[in-house]
Amino acid sequence: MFQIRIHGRGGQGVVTAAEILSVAAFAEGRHAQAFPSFGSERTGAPVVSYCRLDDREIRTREPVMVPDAILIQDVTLIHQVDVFSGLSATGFVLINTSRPAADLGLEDFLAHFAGALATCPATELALEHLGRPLPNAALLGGFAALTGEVSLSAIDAAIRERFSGAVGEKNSAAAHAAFDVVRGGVSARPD
Amino acid sequence: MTRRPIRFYQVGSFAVGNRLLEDEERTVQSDAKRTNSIDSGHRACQGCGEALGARYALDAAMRATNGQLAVVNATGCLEVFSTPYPETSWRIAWLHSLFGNAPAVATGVAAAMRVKGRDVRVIGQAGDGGTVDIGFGALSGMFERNDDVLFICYDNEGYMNTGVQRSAATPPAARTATTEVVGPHPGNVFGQGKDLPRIAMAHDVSYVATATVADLHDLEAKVDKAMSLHGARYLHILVPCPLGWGSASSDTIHLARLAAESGLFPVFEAEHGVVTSVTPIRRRVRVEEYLRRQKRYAHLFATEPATDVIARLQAMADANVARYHLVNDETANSDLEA
Amino acid sequence: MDTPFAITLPVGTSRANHTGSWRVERPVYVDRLPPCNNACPAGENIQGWLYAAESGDYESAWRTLIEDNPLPAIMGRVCFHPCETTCNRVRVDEAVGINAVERFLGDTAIAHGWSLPGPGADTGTHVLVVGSGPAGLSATYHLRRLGHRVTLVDGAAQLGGMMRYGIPAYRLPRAVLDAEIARIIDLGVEVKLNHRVDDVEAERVEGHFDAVFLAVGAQIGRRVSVPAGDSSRIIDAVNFLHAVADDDPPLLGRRVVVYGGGDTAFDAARTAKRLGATDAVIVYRRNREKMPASAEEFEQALGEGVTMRWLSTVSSFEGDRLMVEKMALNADGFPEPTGEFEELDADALLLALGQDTDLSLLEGHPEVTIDHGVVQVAPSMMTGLAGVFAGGDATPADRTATVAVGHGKRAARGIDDYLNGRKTILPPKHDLAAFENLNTWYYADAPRTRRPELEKVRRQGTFDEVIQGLTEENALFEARRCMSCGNCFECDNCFGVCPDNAVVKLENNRYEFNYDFCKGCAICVAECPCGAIQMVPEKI
Amino acid sequence: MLAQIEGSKAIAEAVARCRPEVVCAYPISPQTHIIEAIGVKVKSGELAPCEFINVESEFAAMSVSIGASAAGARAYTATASQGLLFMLEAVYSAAGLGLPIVMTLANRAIGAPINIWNDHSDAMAARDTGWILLFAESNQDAVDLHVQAFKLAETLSVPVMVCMDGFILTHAVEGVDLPDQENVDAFLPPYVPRQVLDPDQPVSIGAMVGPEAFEEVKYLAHLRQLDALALIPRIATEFSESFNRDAGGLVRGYRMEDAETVVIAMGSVLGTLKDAIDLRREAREKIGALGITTFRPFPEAAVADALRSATRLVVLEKAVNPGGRGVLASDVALSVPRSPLSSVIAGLGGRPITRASLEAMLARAASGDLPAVTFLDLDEAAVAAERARLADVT
Repeated sequence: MFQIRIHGRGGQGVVTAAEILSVAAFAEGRHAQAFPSFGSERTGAPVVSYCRLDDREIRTREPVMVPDAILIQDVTLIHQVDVFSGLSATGFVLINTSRPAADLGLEDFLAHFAGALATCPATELALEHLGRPLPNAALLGGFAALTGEVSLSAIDAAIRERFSGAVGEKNSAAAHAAFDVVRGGVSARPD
Repeated sequence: MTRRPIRFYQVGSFAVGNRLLEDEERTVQSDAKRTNSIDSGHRACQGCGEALGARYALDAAMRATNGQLAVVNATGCLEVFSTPYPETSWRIAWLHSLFGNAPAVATGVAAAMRVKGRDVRVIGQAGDGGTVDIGFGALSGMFERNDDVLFICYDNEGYMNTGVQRSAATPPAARTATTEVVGPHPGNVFGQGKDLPRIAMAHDVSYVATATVADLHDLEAKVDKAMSLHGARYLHILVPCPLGWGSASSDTIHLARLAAESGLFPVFEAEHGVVTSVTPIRRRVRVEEYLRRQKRYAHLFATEPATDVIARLQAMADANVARYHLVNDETANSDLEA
Repeated sequence: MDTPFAITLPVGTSRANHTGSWRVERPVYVDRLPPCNNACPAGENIQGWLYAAESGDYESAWRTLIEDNPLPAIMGRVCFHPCETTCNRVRVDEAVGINAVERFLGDTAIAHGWSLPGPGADTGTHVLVVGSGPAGLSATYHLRRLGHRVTLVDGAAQLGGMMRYGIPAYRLPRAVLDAEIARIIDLGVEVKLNHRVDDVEAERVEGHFDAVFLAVGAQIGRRVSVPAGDSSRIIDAVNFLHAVADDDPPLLGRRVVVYGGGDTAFDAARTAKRLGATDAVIVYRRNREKMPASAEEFEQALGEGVTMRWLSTVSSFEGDRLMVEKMALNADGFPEPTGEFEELDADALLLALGQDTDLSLLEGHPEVTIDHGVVQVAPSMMTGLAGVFAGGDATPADRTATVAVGHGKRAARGIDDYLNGRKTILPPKHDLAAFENLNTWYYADAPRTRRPELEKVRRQGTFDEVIQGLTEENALFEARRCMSCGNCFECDNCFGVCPDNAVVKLENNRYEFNYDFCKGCAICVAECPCGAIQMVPEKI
Repeated sequence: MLAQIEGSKAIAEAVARCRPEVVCAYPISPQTHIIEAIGVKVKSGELAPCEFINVESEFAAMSVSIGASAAGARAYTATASQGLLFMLEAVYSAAGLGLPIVMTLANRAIGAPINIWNDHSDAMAARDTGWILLFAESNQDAVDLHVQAFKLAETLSVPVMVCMDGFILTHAVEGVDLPDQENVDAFLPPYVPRQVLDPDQPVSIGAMVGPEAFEEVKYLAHLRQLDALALIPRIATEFSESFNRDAGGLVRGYRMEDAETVVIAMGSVLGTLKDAIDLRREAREKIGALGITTFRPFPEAAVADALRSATRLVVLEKAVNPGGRGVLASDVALSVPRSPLSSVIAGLGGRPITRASLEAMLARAASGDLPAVTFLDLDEAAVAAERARLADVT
């Protein structure tokens, strides 16, 4: 089972990202489960969503406690919330930022982290392609590049399923761009 | 006014029927083949105004709809005395669920009929408690959505079913079991009351009317009018209660008449929030004439009459007269100067 | 339908629950005596014929009317209608114009030539009726309907009695009078005119009459002694009117004084005006309140220029100088002389001080009691002399045509009882329909229709009828003002207002109570407009 | 049709295929996505003829459903938590009138303190209403139970509530095999009411019933629930035959073959529980689970039969009878009176029930170390502090 936790702020499409990711995996014949952390938070507050991918039926309903991957849609959260909680030492981290990872003040975390960490200017890509600062679709492109758990084409299809017409088109373009960025610039990865 | 004027014939304008009137000039109640929506054998008190009001309104609605009518009844006297197992007095399609939900249940029935493609009209009905108090939220919702329901309130000004307690429709100074004749201000408080016809008008529904069991032609004309329209409609009928009012069983209609003729109960109709006609007072009386016949006001007429309270009640009547222009100079036969 | 136990019930099942057992009093339909019927001297079922007239069925109305009174066109003109005085509608707005509707029905009957119901099967008995005034004609009519043969005799040249010879034509056109009399005679009546009966017993024996009805009226003008000169013209008003009726009016001059305060005084004064008098002055010893003449006559007379001299008596009449003494009412309301005198110019003095009856035909029969100039009768109208009945002005009662008609009816029934060997028992009267029994809320507001009056100018010189009849529309309207006191008129109120549907509406538009369900609330009683329902205690 | 779809939307799809005629609801978390999705379908005309009515309260929502059902329409609504309590009077009325309304209950805690997260307290408030209460383990289960619910309700003239865990299921996106319209139509015939408000055949529905017949009415309702216990498995079988998958029924066992310890639970926690059991089985513990699908009427016989060879019972549930034990625990205890039973209260107000906690609890159970009543994952420090404060006061 591959478990993903997505951190962001209310209004950034955190829940939608988990859902699209699950749809993409589902399309590739896998079992997938996406669900939000249910809160009373409103726009702007830190929120979390989860996604599990597996080749067999997913029965558990507990929150993702030990994620294999973490997507951080809002970089400002990394010092406010324990975004890395339970992360597998060999897991994945994808952070939405235009800054290099080295500039993020994550020295303590990186000291114990043997997984792969990537940054991706998803908001900028979204602004570029979509015209709105909604980084979730773009980050999913980055996720595909970073983890290989789902294909970019499945992400692309799921995005288009979720957003019809031009909006789907533009989100898809952002995801493709992010995919390229991440594939070219994974900053740390074992082996 | 929707009421058809009847060329003078003895009692044609006021009585139930008359052998010489054309059928369309008679009330539904004069028809030997009327529905008798609520039939004999019900367990209402002698002289029950509510049983009468319900039959008046529903028989008229049955005629207006060619019998394609379904009625939803709130809990209350009317429901209890009409349907104690194993007998029902209703001759119409009738449904009772709860005290506070009749407007919503009626909405559901109307929706079902629409879905089923049936041209069945729906009436919700309740006493004043089920209308102005516990059913108020549901009623307001029904109004606001403009559901295709005529809601009828049979107002007897209190919770008579449970032993005469105060409702938001109980008039000031009236004695009830929860506004007893004790303390410095015996009887019910002087509040704003809950004037549901006006509240209904504020919902801008297509039709709002008041009526009493004392003026059958007027009442039936209003039911007819209501049934000629669609959307949410409201009819508020004053139905005196001999038990709760402490009045003679034979006085039921008379008291309803005095309530209107004193101005305490304005009889009018409104469309889309605007009063379109009033039934003018024919022979205006002072409120005392109405109050004195009811034991619930007996404390006002003790050895030391409560003239200040009576004056406040008269002021309420006067305010209604002014608000609704109830006194038409030509018809007024006022004894108020006396 | 498959319905769940107890929760869903088949309609109308509560009719198994007989709530009538709750009742301690039960409503019953009653017929109360309407005050108009009660007040009608002719015993007319006024409410009954108005009821028929309300539907526009004037023939039924007329037929109901003539059950009691065969002279509606006449009564519709000359009756002083005590019915209207007692009419309960007075307390709502104004009395129902009963008299006007009666006249309308009478006139309509004449116009349509409706005939009276045929005579009853011949009984083989024969009755002599003496006098063809309203009492005699009424008795004749009712006797014929009962199958008795009638011989009607009158001393005058024409039938009608005081209706012809006392009531001026402007109040009662002769065509109307003749039509209604003829209708009665058409029932098969032997008539003898100019036939004066001097001895009733002799007449009876001679004619083999089984019974006699005396309706001789009061035709003798009462005289007072007025000191008068030879040249002064003093005439009995009765004789004056009779002469006018015979188309032989005496010359009165231009200034006429009438002495008296009854209707005859006014008839005389108004007739004098019509004959050309410039002044017609009525001298009356008491005041307006005490005057017996009808208000209508009074108002009409004043309208025609008749003037009044109240609280005055005539003390002498010399030449054209008439001396009157002023009177004052004492504490008891009686006039007393004051000693003050006034002079009036007068060409003639008509005396209208009342009439007396000529009862000479009863002389020699001590068993007949005559008191105050009138013959005393039993409730059957029989005098002390077996088989001899009397009525009208000759008997103790108000001297009106309507009273006489009523006497005629009662006498006919009394005679019928007598001839059949029955004791006369007057039927019990129903309880009066008092105003308090009514719920007048229900009656529409409707003022009385005014009978149009001829322009005053036209009345001065002619004997054209003063009061015009109602149009049909007005008559119908007026009939429908009747509140039907004490008698169901099928308004459906009881049927409508019963909270327990315990009133059954029958095929004939009447109702009955279903005591299985009536709880005895009495709303039907309270809301019955006409007071035709009464609560009576249940037997416990 | 297999779809990766949010639970609420899956329910909306399933309900839509059941061709409801009147849908009425008042929004309350976490039920909102269900009615929003159905609302779109009705408003777009996809479900015509169908009325969607937005009302002013849950009380009205159930009342409208009552009216619609009584007038012969297939009626559906959904609610949660406080909403259920607010409509509870009408919930009883619907059952008493025998109206086959189907309602989704997106299970949520009951305040105070106000809490929007999942537990089963709300359903417990409806356990004696006369409704049939079915609990869904997954969104697939929830979808299938809704289809069965209409059939069950209309066959018996009894309303059915399908309970699914708020947020955990309603908001979870997962793969669901949505039933085809054709299959649903074949499985669920049009609604033919046993009693209907119809002017052409007027009856009085909702009479006042006094002491002379009330007990009989209630006894008949009791028998009707027993009928339901017989009918539910038959409908489940019929469903499997029509849709080629298992759903519904009274209870469902998991690895019960030789289980000495059995955990009885309802709803979505069964998924996590099964994972935990698999792990315990790997540790050679003879442990299984019994899922309660039909909570009302409570399938005493089926439960007793399933548990006949178990030696240790743990009832894991998201509701509590304060001062007593779990509500489900009481029902199970009545079914198998002689078996030792531990009541475990967990997941109240949305507290996550983790596999780790369950494993620890199961380990204690297997060693006979589990108290009669346990509140799982308590913050003992917070409790101790508050108890200390209370001790000072008292």
